[in-house]
Amino acid sequence: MSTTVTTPIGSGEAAPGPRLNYLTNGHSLKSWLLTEDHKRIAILYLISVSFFFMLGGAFAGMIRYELTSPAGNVFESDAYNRIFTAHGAIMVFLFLLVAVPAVLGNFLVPLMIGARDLAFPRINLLSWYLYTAAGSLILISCISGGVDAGWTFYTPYSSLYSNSNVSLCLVGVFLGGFSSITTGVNFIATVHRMRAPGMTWFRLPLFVWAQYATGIIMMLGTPVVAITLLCVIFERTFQLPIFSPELGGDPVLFQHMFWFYSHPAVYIMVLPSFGVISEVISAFSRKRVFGYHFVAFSSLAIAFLGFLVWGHHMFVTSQSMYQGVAFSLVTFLLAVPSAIKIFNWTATMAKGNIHLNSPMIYAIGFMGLFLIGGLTGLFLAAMGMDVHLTATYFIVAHFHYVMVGGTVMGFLAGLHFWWPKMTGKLFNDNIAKWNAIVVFLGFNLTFFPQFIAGWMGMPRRYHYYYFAPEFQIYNILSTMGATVLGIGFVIPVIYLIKSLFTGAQAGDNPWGAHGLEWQTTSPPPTENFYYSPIITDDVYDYDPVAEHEAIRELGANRQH
Amino acid sequence: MSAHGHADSPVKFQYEDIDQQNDTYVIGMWSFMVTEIMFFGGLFLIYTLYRMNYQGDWWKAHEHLDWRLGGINTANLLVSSMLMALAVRAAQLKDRIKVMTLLSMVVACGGLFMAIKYVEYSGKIVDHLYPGPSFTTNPEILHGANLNHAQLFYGLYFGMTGLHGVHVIVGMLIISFLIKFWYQKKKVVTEDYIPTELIGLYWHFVDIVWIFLYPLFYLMPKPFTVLGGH
Amino acid sequence: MAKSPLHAAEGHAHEIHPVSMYVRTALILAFFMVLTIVAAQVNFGEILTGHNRQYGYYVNNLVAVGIAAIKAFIVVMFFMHLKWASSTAKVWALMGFFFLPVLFSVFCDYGTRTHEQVDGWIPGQSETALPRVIGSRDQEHLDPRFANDQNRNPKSSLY
Amino acid sequence: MNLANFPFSPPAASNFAGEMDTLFYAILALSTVFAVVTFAYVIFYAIKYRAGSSADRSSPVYENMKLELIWIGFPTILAIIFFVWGAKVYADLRIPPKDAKEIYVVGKQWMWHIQHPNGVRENNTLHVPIDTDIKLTMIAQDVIHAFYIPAFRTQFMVVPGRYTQMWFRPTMIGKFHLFCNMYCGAQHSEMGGSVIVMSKRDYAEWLANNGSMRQNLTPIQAGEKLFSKIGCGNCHGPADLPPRSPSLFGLYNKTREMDNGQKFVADETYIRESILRPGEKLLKGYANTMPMYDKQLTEDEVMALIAFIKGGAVPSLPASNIAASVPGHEAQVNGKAGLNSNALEFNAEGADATPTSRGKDLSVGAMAAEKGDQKR
Repeated sequence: MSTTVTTPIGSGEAAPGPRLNYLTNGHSLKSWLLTEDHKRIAILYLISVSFFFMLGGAFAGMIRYELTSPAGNVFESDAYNRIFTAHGAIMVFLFLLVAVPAVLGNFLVPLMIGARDLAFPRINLLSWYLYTAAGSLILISCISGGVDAGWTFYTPYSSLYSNSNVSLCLVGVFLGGFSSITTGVNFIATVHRMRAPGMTWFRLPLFVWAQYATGIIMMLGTPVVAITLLCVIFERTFQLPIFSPELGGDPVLFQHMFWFYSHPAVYIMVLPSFGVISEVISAFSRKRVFGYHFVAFSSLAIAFLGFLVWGHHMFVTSQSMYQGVAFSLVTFLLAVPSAIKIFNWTATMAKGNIHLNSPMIYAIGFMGLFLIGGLTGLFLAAMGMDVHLTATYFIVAHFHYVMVGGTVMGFLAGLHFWWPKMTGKLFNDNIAKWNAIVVFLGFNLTFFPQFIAGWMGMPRRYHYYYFAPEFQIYNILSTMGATVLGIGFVIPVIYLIKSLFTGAQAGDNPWGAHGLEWQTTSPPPTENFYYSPIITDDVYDYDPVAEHEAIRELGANRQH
Repeated sequence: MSAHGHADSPVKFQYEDIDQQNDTYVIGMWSFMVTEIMFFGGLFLIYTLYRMNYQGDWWKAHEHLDWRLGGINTANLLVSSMLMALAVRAAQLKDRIKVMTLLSMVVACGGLFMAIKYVEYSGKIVDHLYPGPSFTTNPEILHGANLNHAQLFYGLYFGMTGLHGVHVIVGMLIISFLIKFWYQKKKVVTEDYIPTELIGLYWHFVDIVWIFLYPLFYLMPKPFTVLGGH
Repeated sequence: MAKSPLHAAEGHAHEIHPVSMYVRTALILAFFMVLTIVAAQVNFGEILTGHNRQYGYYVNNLVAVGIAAIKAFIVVMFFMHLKWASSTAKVWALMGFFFLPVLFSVFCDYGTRTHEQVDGWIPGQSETALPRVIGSRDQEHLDPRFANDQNRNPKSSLY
Repeated sequence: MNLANFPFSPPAASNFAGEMDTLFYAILALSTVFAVVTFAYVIFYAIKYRAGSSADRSSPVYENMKLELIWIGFPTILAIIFFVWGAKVYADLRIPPKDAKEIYVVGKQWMWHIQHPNGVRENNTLHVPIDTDIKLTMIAQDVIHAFYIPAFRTQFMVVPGRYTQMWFRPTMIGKFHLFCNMYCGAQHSEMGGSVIVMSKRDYAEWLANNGSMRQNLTPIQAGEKLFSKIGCGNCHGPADLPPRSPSLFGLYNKTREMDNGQKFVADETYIRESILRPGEKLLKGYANTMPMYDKQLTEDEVMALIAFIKGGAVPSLPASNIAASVPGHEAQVNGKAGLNSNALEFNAEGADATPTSRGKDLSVGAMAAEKGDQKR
């Protein structure tokens, strides 16, 4: 029951033996820092992304601690503003936009399509260096003096009024954008031209479809925000207010151009996670993804429609109400492809053989959180409702449900799923399962109260609320949840790192999954495959009925 | 493993054959140029909006620009584009001397372009037409345009032509390296014309941007609002 | 290694074109360059008369941008060999030109903002808030409904 | 637990609250059903079809066009229904009734200046009568702010450089929160106060008391005072004097023809532009002789001038009515006199008379000054 027929070039029977894999192929620092191997670059990304996630999380902790008291606990307003900006900028530009595409995508896209590497390995390395430069600049700007413009950098505050390190931070975001563009170009060229023989478009794993759609958004959206932010740097440097009314500019134009990218950017964050979830659900249900074509095309539909909805961030910014109506309609329609995905995943589980390993628990958690995140989007898409809810904690909760509940849960699910493939080691699945439940519960405790606080009218980015003590109960609940959530994010670091030293050997296919990436060794060799794969069958060639029979005959769960 | 990864083979190890590699390179380059289109597109958007809002003032401010210099540069880039295309053709024919000659002429055209830009810019800078606090307060220079709106105009003028100029300089640097590679008979370029073709694509793109910048900045029609006043 | 059908190059990207093709293309481009300079000297605003006069400016701009677009198309097709490139490359080249209008749809906002403040609107009766003719500030003679409405207050003459 | 101490819904105090809450709870019900049913299915399948269970797995389905169409079509229809509903509520929120009572709001870092039609001014507190349509005409003096009243379920951004409007009809007497809901700098969270809804009689009394106590000028009076102070009347008299100066009598809402044939309605934005940058749109038959007042007038002053011109621009008040100002009682709100009538003395040194030019140094100065004042 194999997905592929491999054409052995040497002897097909011989076991690979102790050949070099990509991790052992060179141990010097130089062999890592100048590597052109997509898998090593993915590991470099994994390390840097995790660092920034922890850092952003620390800033989030400070925010939550500060908000337990209506009159603030420790920080001055200025410091608080710098902290939430640092949290937002680091999390959005250095974690969410990068995590799944650059770590899992980099590692898996060539493996899944049977290529030896991405199309442009050197550009891939350049992308990591750009990311590192971006990260350093944003980090320096946030730590030495700080940035207080908020991660959205609305003009004219960011351009003419803020006295903080906005320009430096913007240069960082600009470079990060180019890192994103190079990744996108690489994925698109790779998916178009590097597929193994027989890997037709409709045999591509849904993860690859999602990465492809993500690449389109990265390519088309990122340059626009890059030029917009360049204009803000220009404004700050030359005192030429392009986006402020002093000389006749229009501050709302900045918001148009910013959200033209930054709304599709939300899909750069969640689409790859959708791909991960498709893979995980299908692998652990031992069943072909229900409605493959619909799931694949819904990714493209989201990528396309995602470009037509940016104005729903601007219903109260004096944008024309007629254009607002159009944006609202498309936003509602955009809910449909997301719904298609959720329904198809649910249907995939029906009549499967569901193995509740940790990646599956994370994926189920993802579905629960993303359902809430997506459905609360309906409140905000309804224009009238949005007038009351926009820029309140309702928005904060909504996008955390989408970004943390979507991207981070998807990232964790994917990381657990492919960890044996990436490192060749097995981690403690029992701890991971319980941790997934802790993250799910902690997350809900953190962000659900914020929905209520937002509905009651608590504005976001508020340092004090001593004039409205009724918000306190929700903030305390939220901080309690954040503590649990923080623990839930630290534990995986411990058991995953521990597995590197004490974990059992994973073998090629520990989960019994059917992707092309599971056909090669764990960890894969530098060339990815010892044989040139030729694909003759579907990617999700599972047979739940036969497997059920097999399990019954064995009388035991395959995983135990 | 098959015969991939030889140091001097133009085929990189991740590709099956030269056709696949060339196809991939061309697709990669085109998708990169799509990002460039969107990059300049943002500036064109700002330009269009403010031009619509301040037609009269922008027209008056544009009177200070010299359409003849811009025209020379347009012709200059047009010739350089043709030379670039011919260089690619020579690369297809593996005619090394011809490629190097033509590419050198392309770089020379780029140099001439930047020299003319230098003349234009220095004239503006002498007149304090660069945006910022020291922007000129003399409306005579700007033919009576509102100084705020003229400053927006010159901000975008310097921004857009400056960004284009940066692209020209980058292109000249890349082409210089290309000439060096041809001179050193590097197999990357001599065995396969695609690297030359890709750099050509970039150079043509720079030309296309100027094709739009020229009429938008140098050849503004006289708007209705100004017409009526005379 | 055997060349799989998947990797077969589409089109004839490697064709070598005669020098005359490039020279001819350059000459056509030069012609359009002269044309755009000439068209800029002609002022359609002065040629058109009466009520149409104000559209002359737009005609001028459309001509200028249109000629630039034709020139860009010629460069893309012949100098950049898109005519002979694979269909995938064609699709990607088009992608930018497709999404640029999406970005420019911002102007739907600026074009309709004028009509935010519509007098005569009765809350709950949405048909009373229909947009009037976009971009025109003197609507009396265009929309008879508002001919005699002296208190009409279309907001904002700025945008 | 006493629900009064653990509220989960803001007070419903305006005409929008009803329709907004209905919409909210409708979407809430729909989302809850969707989320619960879908997630219940996920959990149910995860348990029923866990590996090794004896559930029936025969004839699994991988594609079902009918099912797909159902779950594409059904959400689409629901989405369109809620879109129409949301858009309808939005249209009500955006478009004020014609005869609404107009109150001017100026937002600046970090306070709200509010001016009532009869000239009573207040900072960070908005007094409004119940059951009256109120239209707020708003502009910001520096960065973008947002005027947000959760109890009224409405907010709108306050943008520098152009007027925005919002409206509401309070339906409940009481004191409600007023927030700035667009991040605007260091003291963003304290840029707010309260909206006090009073009975119509109380409001009238409050207006009268405040008026007599502080001898405030109405916007029209303030505008007239400024009009004569900066000498507008020297040129703009009762009659048109081409090519020097057109009369401003009854200018508001007239259609004006420019020298290039374009026509504009003389609305607030037109008048504002004509004051600040008179050369922008030249009236037919007139030369560009008027000086620019850009960067020389505060937004409050421009609003006052506009109010005067809207009122007909006819000098009507005897000079004695323009009384000297008395410092206002807003001192307790933020430690210094806010935009009361002494702001209309138009001395540029006054903290409130920040000119519309907003150089960096100016904003820093204002920031530092207010920081000292607003320390908790």
